Amino acid sequence: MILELKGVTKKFGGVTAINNTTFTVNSKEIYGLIGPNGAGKTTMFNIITGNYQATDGEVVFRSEKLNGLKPHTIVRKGIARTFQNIRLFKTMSVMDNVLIGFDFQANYTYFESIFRFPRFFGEEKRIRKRAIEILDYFGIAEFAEHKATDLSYGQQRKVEIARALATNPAMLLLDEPAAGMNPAETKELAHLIRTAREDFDLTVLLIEHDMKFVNQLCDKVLVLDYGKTIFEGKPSDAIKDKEVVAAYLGDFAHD
Amino acid sequence: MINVKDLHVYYGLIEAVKGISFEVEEGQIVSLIGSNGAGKTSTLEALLNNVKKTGEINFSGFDTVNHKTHSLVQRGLSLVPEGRRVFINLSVEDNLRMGAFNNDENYERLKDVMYGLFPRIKEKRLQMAGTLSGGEQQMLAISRALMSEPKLLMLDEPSLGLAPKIVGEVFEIITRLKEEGITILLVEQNAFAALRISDYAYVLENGKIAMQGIAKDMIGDDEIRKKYLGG
Amino acid sequence: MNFLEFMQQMVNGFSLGSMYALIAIGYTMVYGVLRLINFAHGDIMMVGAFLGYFGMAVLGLPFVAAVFLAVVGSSLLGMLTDKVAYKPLRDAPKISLLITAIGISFFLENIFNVLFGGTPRPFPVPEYMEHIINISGLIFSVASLMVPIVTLLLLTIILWVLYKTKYGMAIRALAFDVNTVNLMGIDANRIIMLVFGMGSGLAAVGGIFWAVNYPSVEPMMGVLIGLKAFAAAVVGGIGSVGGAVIGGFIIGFTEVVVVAFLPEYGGYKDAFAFVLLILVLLFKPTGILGINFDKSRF
Amino acid sequence: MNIVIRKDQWINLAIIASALWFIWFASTHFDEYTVRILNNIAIFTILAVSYNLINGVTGQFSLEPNGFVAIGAYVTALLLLDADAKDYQFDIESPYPWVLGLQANFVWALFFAGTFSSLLALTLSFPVFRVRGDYLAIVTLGFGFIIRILAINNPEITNGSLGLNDIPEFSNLYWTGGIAILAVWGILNIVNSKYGRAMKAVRDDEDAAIAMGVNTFKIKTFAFCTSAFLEGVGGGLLAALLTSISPDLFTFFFTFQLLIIIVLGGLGSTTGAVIGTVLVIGGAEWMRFLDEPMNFGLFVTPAMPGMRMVVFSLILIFVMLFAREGIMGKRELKDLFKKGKK
Amino acid sequence: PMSGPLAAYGQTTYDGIVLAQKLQPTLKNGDTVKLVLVDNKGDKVETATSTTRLISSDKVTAILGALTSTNTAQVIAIADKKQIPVIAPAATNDKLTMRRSFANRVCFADSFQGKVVANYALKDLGLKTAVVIVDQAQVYSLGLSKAFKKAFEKGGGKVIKKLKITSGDKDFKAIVSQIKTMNPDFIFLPLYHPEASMIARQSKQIGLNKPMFSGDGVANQTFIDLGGKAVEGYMFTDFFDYSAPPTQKSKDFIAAYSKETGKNELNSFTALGADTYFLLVDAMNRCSDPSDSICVNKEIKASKGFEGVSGIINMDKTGNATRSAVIKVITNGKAIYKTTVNP
Ligand SMILES: Nc1ncnc2c1ncn2[C@@H]1O[C@H](COP(=O)(O)OP(=O)(O)OP(=O)(O)O)[C@@H](O)[C@H]1O
Ligand SMILES: Nc1ncnc2c1ncn2[C@@H]1O[C@H](COP(=O)(O)OP(=O)(O)OP(=O)(O)O)[C@@H](O)[C@H]1O
Ligand SMILES: [Mg+2]
Ligand SMILES: [Mg+2]
Repeated sequence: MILELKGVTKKFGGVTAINNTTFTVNSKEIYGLIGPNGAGKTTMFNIITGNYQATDGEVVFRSEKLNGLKPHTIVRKGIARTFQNIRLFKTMSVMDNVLIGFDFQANYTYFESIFRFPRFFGEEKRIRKRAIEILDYFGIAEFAEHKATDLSYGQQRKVEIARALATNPAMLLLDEPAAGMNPAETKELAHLIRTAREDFDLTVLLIEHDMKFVNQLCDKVLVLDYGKTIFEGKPSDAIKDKEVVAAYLGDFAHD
Repeated sequence: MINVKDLHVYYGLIEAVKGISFEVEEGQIVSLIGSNGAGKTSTLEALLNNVKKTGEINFSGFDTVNHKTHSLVQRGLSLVPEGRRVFINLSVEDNLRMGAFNNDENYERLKDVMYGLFPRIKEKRLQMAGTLSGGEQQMLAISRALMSEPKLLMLDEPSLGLAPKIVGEVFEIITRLKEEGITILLVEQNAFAALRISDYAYVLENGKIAMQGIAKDMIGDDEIRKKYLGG
Repeated sequence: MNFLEFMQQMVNGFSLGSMYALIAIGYTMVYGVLRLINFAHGDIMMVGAFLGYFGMAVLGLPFVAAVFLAVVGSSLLGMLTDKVAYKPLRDAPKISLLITAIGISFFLENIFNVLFGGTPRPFPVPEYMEHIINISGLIFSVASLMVPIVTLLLLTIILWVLYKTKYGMAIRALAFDVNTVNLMGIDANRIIMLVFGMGSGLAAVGGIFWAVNYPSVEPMMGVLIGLKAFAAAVVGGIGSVGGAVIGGFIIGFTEVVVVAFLPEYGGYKDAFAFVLLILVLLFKPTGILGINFDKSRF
Repeated sequence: MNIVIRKDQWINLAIIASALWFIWFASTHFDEYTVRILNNIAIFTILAVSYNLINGVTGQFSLEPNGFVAIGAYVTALLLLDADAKDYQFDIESPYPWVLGLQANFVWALFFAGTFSSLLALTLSFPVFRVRGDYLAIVTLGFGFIIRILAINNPEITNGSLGLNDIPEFSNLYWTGGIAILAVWGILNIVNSKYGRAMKAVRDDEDAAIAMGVNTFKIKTFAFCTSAFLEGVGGGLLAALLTSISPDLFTFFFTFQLLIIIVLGGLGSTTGAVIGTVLVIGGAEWMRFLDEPMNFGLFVTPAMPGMRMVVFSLILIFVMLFAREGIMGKRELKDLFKKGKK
Repeated sequence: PMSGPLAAYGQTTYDGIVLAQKLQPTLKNGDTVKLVLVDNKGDKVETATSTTRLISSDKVTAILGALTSTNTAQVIAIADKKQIPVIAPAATNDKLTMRRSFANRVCFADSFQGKVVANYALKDLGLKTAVVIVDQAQVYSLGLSKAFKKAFEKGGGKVIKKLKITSGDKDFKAIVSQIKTMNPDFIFLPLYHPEASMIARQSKQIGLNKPMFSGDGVANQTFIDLGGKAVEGYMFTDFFDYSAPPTQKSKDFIAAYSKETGKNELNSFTALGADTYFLLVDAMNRCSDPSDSICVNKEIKASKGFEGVSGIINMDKTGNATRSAVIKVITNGKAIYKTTVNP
């Protein structure tokens, strides 16, 4: 067990986006978070990453309580994320985008960078090497010096995931990674996530509406419906679950 | 209904669409499919004169080349833009009101029609659109586009980010709109679903039309299956 | 300090505040559609005052006609600057727009300086405006009474336009997404131009009232007033018309209160306005009635 | 301290060496007017690159420079003037005893000027970075305004509007140019380090930067304090160049001028800021002929004093209309050569 | 400054210099005097740069200007080192010429003017209590108010309060309301005309009808235009009286001025601007080499009984002008000469 949410509730004004939700994610699991639009999935991510504070309940990561921590501290504890709409640093190169992920791992001070101390060069060399390795892993090393936003959509997704991996996370949160991709591209992405889990020793928590993708990829899914849990278990069982079909899948799922 | 000849779209030095010709016949659903960056969005924007372009576009016998976006909308073209783009600081109802900006007399009636189509947004009608979930925003964007009672409705990836059930509903609604006589030009990543409800389809690749044909036939096409349907 | 004096100072603050408010409304409206701090706004106000001056002193027009001339002239000028300097930059970084705004501001100040000289000119105030009203010791001129009335009247009209008409809705929508407004079959550029026209017209009214209350016009008159009105707009929450009025009154009252009740700190009068502004923003980072334009969802 | 020199650093060293040579050459060969313009350019280079760090690189739309430059100038002036000179000058009120006691040599004076500014920036960053965007702009604008008002209203320290005169003229091209080179070098070093990357990330997308583990408040504060330090030093150099300072030097026009410089040069580009400085400061001098009567051969226009500023503002508008990202955009000079090679 | 916030003063002064040059374009030896105008925008950096330019690039013999005391101090600091004489038209701060060898001015200094006002108020008008309004941002105002207070209290008067304003302010209702409750014998306003005229107007509005007194900062027609009826009875010191030109030169100059502009209300700044020019030309004429700056400086300081547009000027070794002041009162929209005060 790596992440545990205990009775998490989030209210916006009068609206309850998440209502007393509890679930646990095990180490190296690919865990899917699905549910109708507005069910509170992204909100859940934001609570885990510290962007929102839960109105009630606890978030425990590797037996440490995350409530109240700043988002950048939570990243350093090993939770990285991507966004529902790609959010790369648009004026920066692919390489620099990934290097930002190494920001807190490069060990030199501000002063050392101004006056170019030896440690600066050593550390820069080290993180650049690692960055290239990651880019290489995703097959985008050749674009290292391109502006990130000049890349195709699929490649930008990869940069975003690479950037998240650069923070050396134990857990990766992906918000609709396959959105805007066609089925062929989606398939490639699923493959990539699966291998990355092994190679980077990751636990993955993802949100996705593409059921085919979820089915292929996830070990377990949690179905949220306007704040409450309606199903937790294998994706293949979720498809058959009456309540899930009624609330989320509709007839469309049978394709 | 709309007839496009030799359309090019430019972003500075980049040529995103490289000379395509196609047409959409009245009463039909026509799909544009293709991978990311193929130029689909650019094509739709070009039909509304919203980007720098060259080429001939004829809409119901009317040459659109020298007309601004807003006057084309007034003539019956309507676009559901990629990424929804609802007015986040207006309420849901005001968003609909914006859609009916030039269609005051039918506002009340159409509003109720939209609430009928998407009960979920009716519940939220006084909420700021910015606080809706992604899917709710998509529903709002579609209804907003319909508020001007367009002759040709263009949808740019309407299923993006929607729950499967809603996706199904959206496609159902698109079919229903067709039955009501609205011509539809549909851009989709979800090629399968798009082709199933379309009459005709074009495949865009790198800014050029790579293939075209009757939609039903395309689902069976091996190349299409491999490239766009994932298996 | 007796009650009468206190009331007198409150009257003073009210009249000064409404003047700031009047100018702040224009700032806030332009900000509302373009998210541009229109640094030239104060200078448009100056042009408005000059037009009023020319209308009365040179053309010999009656006051109302001169106001009309000033409002129309400034509106046209506002729309022209939009067309020439802002419209070509709609999709450019905001900062480029800001620099052209500063450029327009410098241009107006300096061209008026070269053409008409920097010497202040007396503004021909109509007799009845200077008439003094004395209500049991409370003293104020007709002009200073008129400003709040005109301000509140204009405020009502603008709020009505903004929140009760579809044009207002379009204006509010523009702040976030110009392109999508076009997709609604609305000529966004025309609406932006109209807002510039309205904002500039208001600036002209503000300029004339300013000149009536403090009867002199000169090319640099818009600088400090513009700055304070801008501060007022921010205190109130830039983008919010009601906020601009509240902000205007707050700044006006603060000034008067500092000078009247803390004379030792009279020199800090202008600084207080900014200290207050910083304090307000600390507790309300988007101003009193402000909307967060940077709202980004994850 | 041994500083490692890399291959590409040789180019930098060569650039620095030629700049130093130019400083020497200019100091010994050019007339005083030209040298003074060069001094102005050097000082404004320091100010522009440091302002660019917070405003362009970090994307925090701050309008503070006039405040910190003022502080740097006053600190330096008070440290350089001896007690006697101060006692003689202070005319509105007599100076506080501790004001008379302030004394330091030029190097320390500049150092204190910078340090004092950056400490103030550190204190300020807590309230300032609570707000974003245009609100940040007005808060910092207010800060500069308040500093000036304080200078006017505390004659016991600043001699009020009279300002401080007879400041020893320590600044010369070696000082101003030398520090300018250091400043450009140091800032480029920051920009090309993890701190610079983080600053750019904050500019591009603050939330995404946070999601990458960047402590954005710390990064903004670093940029702010660094800017303030150099602005303080620049103010000190300015005071020791002009030998006379007063509050009216530090109005927001001062900030606007810097803003124009960095935007013209290309917001976010350090070398662009240098180019912008040369163009704006040099250009404004060059355009002086516009104030004079002009002879077009056929006719002579009368002198139109003030015309220079009219033309200046028109040029400003045109440049922005046709080069909206400024001359360099976000690129550095180096990038242009890279592109050329491809 | 020809542009920037203080452009108006620069422009009126420059008008005088230009007209003076038109009237007397050549030296005794037949050389034409060439004027080089540099605009400092009222800014110190520009002042320094343009002064250096005048000295090193244009190689001027002498500098006329700058306008305000702070910027003039800057000009003098640079020119003094290069031994180029400076003649300031209107910078009145006492300290300006101290410890300098090449600094001169044609106006009187604050201390003299302050004394003139104080004595006149005490002795001639019998006013014993005053409220002073100081413009914190203007050196002129600070210097004059200080000099006035010193002289006024020495003579037995009492300054009830010094109220602070900042130039650029337009609204003084809070201040005048306060003064009304203090009830002083008179109000001293060592200010420039934009602020002084507004204060006068707003005082009348709230029924504050105490005598008001200013220095030469309001000595111009613009003040009367701006103040309108509210400045009736307002008193101020001036350098000369254009309606009774003190010298032949004034007469000629005013004639030329009214030909040029159609007005004969000659502004003090214009007159002083002209005088810097005439004084300089006069001094140059007395040098064998008119472009010898050191000689010119010596001769400027040696000018005695110089007949200027603004009256008779006696220069002293320190570069200060010893000259008389006149006191005027505004009556029926005209500044009427009241008396002359000699040093
Ligand atoms: N900042 C906010 N203020 C008010 N309401 C909010 C806010 N953020 C989210 N909500 C509301 O919370 C609910 C859940 O939103 P959330 O974005 O988590 O949905 P989601 O499950 O990610 O949906 P989708 O699949 O469509 O992205 C929605 O009804 C939304 O309107
Ligand atoms: N504003 C722009 N500036 C520069 N290039 C652009 C711009 N918009 C699009 N492009 C480029 O034009 C090409 C076509 O883009 P377009 O958005 O039309 O593709 P698309 O088929 O709609 O892709 P997607 O499925 O990702 O929406 C892409 O290479 C893209 O990078
Ligand atoms: Mg979501
Ligand atoms: Mg697209």
